[in-house]
Amino acid sequence: MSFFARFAQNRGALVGLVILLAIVLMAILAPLLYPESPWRMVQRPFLAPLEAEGFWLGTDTMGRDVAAGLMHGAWVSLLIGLISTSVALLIGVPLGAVAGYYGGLIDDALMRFTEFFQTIPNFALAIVLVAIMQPSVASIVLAIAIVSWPPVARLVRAEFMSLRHREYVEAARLVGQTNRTIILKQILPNTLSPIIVLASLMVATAILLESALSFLGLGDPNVMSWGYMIGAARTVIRQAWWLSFFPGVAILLTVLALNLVGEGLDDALNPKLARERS
Amino acid sequence: MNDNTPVLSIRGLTLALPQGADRDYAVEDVSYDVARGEIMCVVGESGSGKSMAANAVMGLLPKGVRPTAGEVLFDGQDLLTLSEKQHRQLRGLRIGMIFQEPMTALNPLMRVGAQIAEVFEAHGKYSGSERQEKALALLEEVGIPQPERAIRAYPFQLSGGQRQRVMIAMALALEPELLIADEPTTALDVTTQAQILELIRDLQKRRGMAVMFITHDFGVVAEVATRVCVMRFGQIVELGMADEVLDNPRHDYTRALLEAIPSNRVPEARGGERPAPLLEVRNLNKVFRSRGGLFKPAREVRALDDVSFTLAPGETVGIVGESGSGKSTLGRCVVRLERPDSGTLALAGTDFSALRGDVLRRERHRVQMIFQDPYASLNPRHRVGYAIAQGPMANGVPKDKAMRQAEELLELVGLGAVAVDRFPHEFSGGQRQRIGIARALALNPELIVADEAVSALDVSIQAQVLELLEELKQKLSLSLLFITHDLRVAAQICDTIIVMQQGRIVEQGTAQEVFLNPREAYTRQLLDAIPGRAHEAAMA
Amino acid sequence: MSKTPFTLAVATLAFTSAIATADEPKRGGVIDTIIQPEPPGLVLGMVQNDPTRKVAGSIYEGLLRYSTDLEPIPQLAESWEVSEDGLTYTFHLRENVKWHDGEPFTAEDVVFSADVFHRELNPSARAVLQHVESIEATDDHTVVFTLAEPFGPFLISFEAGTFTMVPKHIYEGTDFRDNEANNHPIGTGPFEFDSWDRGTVIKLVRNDDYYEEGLPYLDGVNWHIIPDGASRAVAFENGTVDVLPNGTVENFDIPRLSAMENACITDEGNEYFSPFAMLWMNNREGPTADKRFRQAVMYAMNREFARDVLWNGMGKVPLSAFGSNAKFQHEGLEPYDYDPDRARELLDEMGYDGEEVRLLPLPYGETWTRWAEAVQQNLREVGVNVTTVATDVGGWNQRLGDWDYDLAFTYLYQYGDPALGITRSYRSDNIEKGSPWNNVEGYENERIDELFDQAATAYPESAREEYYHEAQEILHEDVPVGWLLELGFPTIYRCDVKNLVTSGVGINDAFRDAWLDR
Amino acid sequence: MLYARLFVMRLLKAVVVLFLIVIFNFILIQLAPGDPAAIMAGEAGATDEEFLRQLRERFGLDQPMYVQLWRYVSGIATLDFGWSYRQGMPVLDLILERLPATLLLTGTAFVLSLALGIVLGSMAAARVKKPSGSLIMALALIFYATPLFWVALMAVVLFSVFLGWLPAYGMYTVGAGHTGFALALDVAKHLILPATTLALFFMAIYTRMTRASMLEASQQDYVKTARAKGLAPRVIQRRHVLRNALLPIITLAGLQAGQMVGGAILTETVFAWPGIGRLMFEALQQRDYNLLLGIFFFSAALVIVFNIITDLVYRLADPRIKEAS
Repeated sequence: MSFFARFAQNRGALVGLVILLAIVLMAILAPLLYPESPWRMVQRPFLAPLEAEGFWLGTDTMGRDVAAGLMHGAWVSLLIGLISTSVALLIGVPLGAVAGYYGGLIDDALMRFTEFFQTIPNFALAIVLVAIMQPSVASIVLAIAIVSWPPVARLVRAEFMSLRHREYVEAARLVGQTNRTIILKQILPNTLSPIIVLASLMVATAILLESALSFLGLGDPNVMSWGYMIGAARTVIRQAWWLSFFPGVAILLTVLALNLVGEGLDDALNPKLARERS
Repeated sequence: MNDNTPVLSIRGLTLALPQGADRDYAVEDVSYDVARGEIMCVVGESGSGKSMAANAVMGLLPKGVRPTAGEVLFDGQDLLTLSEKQHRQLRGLRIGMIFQEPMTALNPLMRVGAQIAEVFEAHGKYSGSERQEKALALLEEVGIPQPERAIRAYPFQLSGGQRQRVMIAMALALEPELLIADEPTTALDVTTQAQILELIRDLQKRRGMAVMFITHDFGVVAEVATRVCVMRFGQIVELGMADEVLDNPRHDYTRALLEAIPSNRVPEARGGERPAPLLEVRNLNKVFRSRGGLFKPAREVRALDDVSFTLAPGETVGIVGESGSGKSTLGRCVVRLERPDSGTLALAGTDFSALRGDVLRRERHRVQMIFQDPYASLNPRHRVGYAIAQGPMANGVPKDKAMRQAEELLELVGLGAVAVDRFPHEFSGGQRQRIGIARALALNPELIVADEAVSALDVSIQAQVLELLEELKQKLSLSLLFITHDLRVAAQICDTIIVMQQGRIVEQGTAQEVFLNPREAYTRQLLDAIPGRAHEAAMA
Repeated sequence: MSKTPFTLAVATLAFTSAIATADEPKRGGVIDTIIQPEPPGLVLGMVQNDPTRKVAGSIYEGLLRYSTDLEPIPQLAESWEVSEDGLTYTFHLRENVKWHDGEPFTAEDVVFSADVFHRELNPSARAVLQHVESIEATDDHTVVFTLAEPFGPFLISFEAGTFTMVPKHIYEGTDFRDNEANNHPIGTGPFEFDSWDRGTVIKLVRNDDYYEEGLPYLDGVNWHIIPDGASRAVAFENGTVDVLPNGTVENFDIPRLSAMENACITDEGNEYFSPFAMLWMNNREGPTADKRFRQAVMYAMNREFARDVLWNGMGKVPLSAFGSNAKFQHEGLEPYDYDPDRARELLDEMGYDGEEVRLLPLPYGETWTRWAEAVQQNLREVGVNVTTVATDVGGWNQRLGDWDYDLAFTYLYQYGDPALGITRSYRSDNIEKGSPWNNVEGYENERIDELFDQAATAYPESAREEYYHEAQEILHEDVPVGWLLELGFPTIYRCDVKNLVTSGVGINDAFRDAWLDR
Repeated sequence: MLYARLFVMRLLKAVVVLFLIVIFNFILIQLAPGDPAAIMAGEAGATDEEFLRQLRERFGLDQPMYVQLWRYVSGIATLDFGWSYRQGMPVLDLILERLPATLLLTGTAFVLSLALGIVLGSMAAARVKKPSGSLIMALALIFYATPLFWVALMAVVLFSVFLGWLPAYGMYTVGAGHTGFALALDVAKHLILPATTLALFFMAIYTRMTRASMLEASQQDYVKTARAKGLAPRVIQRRHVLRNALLPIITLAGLQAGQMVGGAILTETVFAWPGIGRLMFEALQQRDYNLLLGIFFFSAALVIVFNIITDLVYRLADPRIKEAS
């Protein structure tokens, strides 16, 4: 069975994929459909959805178009999710690989280091990091990456530990391949599927984290993200439910879709497990 | 003992596999009886569907497998028509079952006594304290040492053989009329296997049960079977009294299977003076220390204890022993996947034990290994050609040359050059083992270590691979260190045999000496434990 | 402020009730209100931030109070006299005043508070005290302040939050900051400190020995601590609290809350502080160093929009540096109306090349964030390349203190007199790194320094106007900072809370006279 | 004896980790812009050089960093966490005052999420491919995907504002003067919304995990053995599948318990719950370094305590660990 066929067997995953594609499409189309800055105050404030033509989702506290914000926000949220996950992978994968492959003292040292990061509550650490670096897309991405790499390292380490004694790895050592080649060519490709699955969930978590940071006022003030929109709408949640409702639903759908896709990937990449699970 | 009343009668049973499986039916039109007081052996290689009928009897068919025809009559009742609840009332009470893997078949978190008592509980028998008493009596009956302690033990505190005894105790707790044993000794060492077989036979006689015994091993069949049912591809190939089938197999397949069993016959000593040794192992020691640290105090296992032997060029040395004997550690030390604590490993004069890092890496091509597990020994993401060529490439051979060489090697091991572009999962276990051999040959090593290279294979495949090795040995005058738990296999291919126990060498000598005139008690014990040996000896 | 130097102002309760209702007050009841954020401590004089002033304003008192017209009213001083040369101020104290621990309040306490306690701890009091040559207690109930030169706003600087009376018998000879009594503040005010459940509530109870017969009417005041703005609004809606002091709920909630049944709203009580929102513009470097750029910013900002949308139409768009209720406002200046085209012209004229301009919002809640977004968009629309730099309070302080910004929001109190409030933002000798409250923009103009000096020390009062008018004309042209809005900070309360805001400091001393009509 | 030894070893390790965390956090916080004296001066609305100098001297901020670090670390060794600049109280008093509230909130949420998660997860595992099972999983997924603060806001609007059933904020009704049982009831009422909100997300995690873990455990050989014994499915699920499936959940729960303190920051802010999460956020904004460091110290200590408890529970649950030592 092909990869996609296996993926498509999980109907939830298919739904997730469709939602995700729709959101990506939103992000791509944003500059075409709403070429003006989403910060532009274009109408009377607090227009309810459908109240005025052309403002399907209403306007916010300052008369900015919610739909425009939502579309532009898709781009920002996805970007922050993707980049912070990539950075976390860049930290976590090599660390976990080295710790898991070499074991012994190196492993000990690296794992203490990892545990150390896990001992400080994630969210608190993220807040402090953003506060220290001052809120900006870069600092948020970095903070999210810094708090989310330890699980990657642990996963990769566990995979490497179980694979490093696999017979094909030992065979590779026996024929004289270097450690680097073994790590990169023999083991790493075989750890990709759990990493991909984890990464898809991490993107979702990153989007949630970003929104939580923005909610506390630690978002980048120059970009319109969903988290920012909820954070900004929180004070007027009573007057204007739609201001926090739509971005809230957008986050929910995105995170949901990413999770569904993650499950689908898990099924498709680990077909044995999928059969057992169903 | 056989009074010919069938306890279980399978009639025209056909079980359909789910769509997309490699064949339509797990078993097709299968009929046999199991009578009181007899042991009915269902024999077959993997994929023959030998366990399926048993699963149907128990109502434990895997998901997606469903009966489409036939009936399974137990005490006059068609089990296939029972509801799950009715079926449940039979299980444990009137039909008992034991499984292959004693290590995983017991709940790791429950005490042994509680797990046995559960059987009584499931069928509402006895009160709480009586259940414990009964459990204790059962443990005694199945011959567990110190049953008072064992009853309070957790499974991980027992050895594999003891766990299998617990399983048997559970299966027999309510004195069922029928016992189904699904490969109950496959995972055990040969001496333990002999004891468990003895126990089953003994209990069967004492209780007069009907036993349905599923196995792949004709040796086991010879030990226990009253009647035999040989299966292949979901169909019965041959059915009859054990002696008849073993002695006069009518069907070709049965005959082939029987012939594939490594026989007791030992090859003639390949005589002559032994030349200067290629490998000279001197006083090798290796201790495994589980690191203490916070959770557990350090523990030591002496895996190799002052091991010395030599291997001449072109010679095959067999290392034989049960699990925990240190035979695999020895092999891994020789290829330097492990570093010995002390002692020397001289390979044509180079002390391999002293090499490290890059120097070791560059010398590695001189000793190669054939691994046990045909599924784990090939990287699922690499094409077969690359898997073979990666060795030469790592040692500086240009890619296209290495690939051409890979094609030649694949021809040599009988897979054909077209295999280079395929992935491992497209091959069967035996074929993969051939790929593994090709990979080991690719570097023209001076020595090849084969670690249980055929033990994961079905007996007919095993024979073919052994044949290939033999052929290659002749053609390429290989030097081979052959590690196996199976004395008969060793006897077949080795010039010299070394018997190991608990890290020490117990006995070493030519295959003939060791096999026919063992000097040590342990070696004799090993030989006696080989199932079917008595039968074969009688035939010889 | 009286125009003749010999006027004797006598306390009359009738004056305060002129603002409130004429009903017969009822005794009893506890008022629940909100303090946001939680104050760092309650000893006024040691801490002078806004939440401390609000809560401790009921515990501590000063010599004088101020009406909503900023006229001085007696508090601990029963009456006072000013000498003809404006150099000697004599205060006659009430005689029956006791501290909460039962000790009598005397002139010695006043001398200690002013001369020792505030000189050591209180920067805002220090600023006034530098004009004072000596403070003497001539008898138990008379204190004489002698000034080195006339200081116009002297009489308006005795407000309780700035010039608190603290008990000498408790603090003398101790390390003030480590004094045990700081956890249980002792004042002379209408309410005594009862308990402080950190993060939850501060409770004050009636001072039964209060010197004003019959006051206070209330049995106590509970100051709830609720960190989330939306929750604070809910607390008022579901009846948990009766009074929302200015600044406790987000502006967006105000229309809804004030429209509730039985809810009243007042924007009185801000007169003394008159918070004035401004946009610091760095006069030292970058585009903001150019006067034309700063003028362009004034034209580009739609201040009316900000007032109407963000501040619910409350507050006034200022003409220039002096607010509408500041003394000596020059009304003849031409307003900087919203005029993007004019802004673009000015930018063209100066040759603005799109250099990045960093904008610091004020990290004090959503309204300020929104406002920064509006200004950012206003400026972008005339072609200014604005980047908003998000900061928290710490970062904001740091950047302003280090002058590391181009544009920055702030708001400043006016303290009733230009010499106390407005001056500090423009005088060149007030340029000093490390504080976000001085001349942060780095504006240097000798003439302005001169004019402000002359205005502060001119005597009598009428003589000050001419200097201030000239100063305003210069500032109006130079635009050293952006003048955004005179903030209207309303107090919302249940209509059955009577007689609430009676003075120019609003809620700070409001509970003295308040009563519940229940 | 064994436990004692283990405990001492763990404690030693904990001390080392805590020491490192103190140093790490100290340095981290020093990197933050803005000094506490300036912020306090800023809050006062007026300042001069003298005022700043006094503050810096008073809190030792005029000393070089290593001196400050040394003072701080040696202070901690004697359980002296310093003085909160902003709140004017010893840090230890402040934290101990707020800690019980956080423990009550997170403890309740933890127990609630774990219990519900395991129950729902087992139900879903038993109802694979049935609509009810899918419904549970869909709900779990939705709770997992919903931002916690958003749920909190919506819950306040719904339950406190529109329905008026539950108090929207705070830990008890101020001024009601409840004592004893009435107070407990009052606190419980205040606890419902924040604890439920905080629990939902974690419940979703446990539900998913329990289901997956149970499905995996139900593939194990011993389950087949249990079936061969003729045990009823319910007994098998509970005694064999669930018990084994719980092991990975214990590990996860131990990790999450510590992280809940972080999650409580949002909940405590929205619901005005007087706990240390909120205190932390305020301390951060006010650059109240000592307080912030103290809270970090305590939350890290909590995480470590939870880890030790997890270990002990795991050892109780899994006999294999005990034997290995």
